[in-house]
Amino acid sequence: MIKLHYFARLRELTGKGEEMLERDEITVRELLEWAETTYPGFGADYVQVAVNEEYTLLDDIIQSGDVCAFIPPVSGG
Amino acid sequence: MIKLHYFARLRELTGKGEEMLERDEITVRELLEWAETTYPGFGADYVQVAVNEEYTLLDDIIQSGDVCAFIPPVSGG
Amino acid sequence: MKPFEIVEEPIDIQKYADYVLHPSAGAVTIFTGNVREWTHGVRTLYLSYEAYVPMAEKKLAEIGKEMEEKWPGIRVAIAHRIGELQISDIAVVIAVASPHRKSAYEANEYAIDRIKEVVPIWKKEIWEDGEEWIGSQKKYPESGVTQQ
Amino acid sequence: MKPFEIVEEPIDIQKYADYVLHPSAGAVTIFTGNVREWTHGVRTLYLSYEAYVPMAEKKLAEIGKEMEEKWPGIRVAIAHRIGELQISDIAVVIAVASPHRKSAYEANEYAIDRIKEVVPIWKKEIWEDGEEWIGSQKKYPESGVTQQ
Repeated sequence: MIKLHYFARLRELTGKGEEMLERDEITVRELLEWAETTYPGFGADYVQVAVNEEYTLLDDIIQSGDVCAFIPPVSGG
Repeated sequence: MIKLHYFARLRELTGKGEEMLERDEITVRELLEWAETTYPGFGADYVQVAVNEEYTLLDDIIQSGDVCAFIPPVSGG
Repeated sequence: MKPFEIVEEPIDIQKYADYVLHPSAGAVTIFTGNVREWTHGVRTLYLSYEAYVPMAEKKLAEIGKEMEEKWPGIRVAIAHRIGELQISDIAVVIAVASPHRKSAYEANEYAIDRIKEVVPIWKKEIWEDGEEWIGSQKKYPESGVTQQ
Repeated sequence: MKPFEIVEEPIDIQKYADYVLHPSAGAVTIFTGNVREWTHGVRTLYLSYEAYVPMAEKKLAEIGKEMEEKWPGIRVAIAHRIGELQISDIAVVIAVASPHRKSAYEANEYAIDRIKEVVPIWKKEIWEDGEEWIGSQKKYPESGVTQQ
């Protein structure tokens, strides 16, 4: 089980702030592909994934128990 | 009559904050020479003169009624 | 207060100025980012900020650490507000105290640049005729350390 | 308060931040110069500032005008305190509000540089074993506009 967080535009697009994904292991690239398929218009090319509050690269592996957040382009300040 | 103001090191050196100088007209250069002669250690080479709250050049002419201030190197901030 | 925090209440700059001040500090710089009414001729009614709070606070603290390494002797505090903000409200405050002024300015400007790059906070602009989440689109980095 | 003033009481930064803020301001920078305990290994007990008050206020206002010409759209306030100041007390505050942050930082730093050049204010450092009026000695300019 992997926990997923959605923020800002993605929270509105998916209609949820978080959900659980039933996987034991998945790469960041695969997770983004899954999100793009599941939520058309996700715009995965411009979304980063944070795992346990750290930015990741596309080939990084996410494991059951990890907390993931989809990070659309930030705009604080 | 020309009014003279002394500040900081010069106020302590001259022992006064201000005084009147009995002149009708004097250049800035002459005023600084007068100050150096009157108050040994004045350090006129490093003192500017403001006339009516504006910085002046050495050849500027000061007239009776003007308010002069000797401005040692500033150190605000 | 925490020196690196996401808050929901109005930001009191004095609190952060007091926190960073120390006897070796000869200069303090405070930056606030405020809600501006007009941007490129479009009138903003208000803004709404959202954050991934724990990660945002962690990233703010990391930025503070980067700063203290780059400019030894400085002390830093950063807060970002989330929720609905009205015109002129403070969205972010950065306070830096330093022995000398040059580093106080440089470190402060570095902080706001970094916040806009890496801290998971999002701004939605609400206008009279619409609204939009703001954020410049950047492709996912293929390799190397992300967003350094 | 006056936007460009010499004061004898403690400086409240919030007052100057509030003064400069306007609906087009997206960024506010506040700089404070504070009394530092240690300078080049020498311990300062306290400072004493003196000013030629009317000229100092006039020069501060001139600096503000220079800034508003160089960085259109900004709003500025500057105050300098005189008298005896203890460690960590604020000697000078510069507040700048601007549509964009770059000019808020640049204008603010310009202000403190100019203050140190042209405003008739003097600082005396008082140490355990002595005291001295501070100020780098510069020869009287022979020609041209003074201290531009």
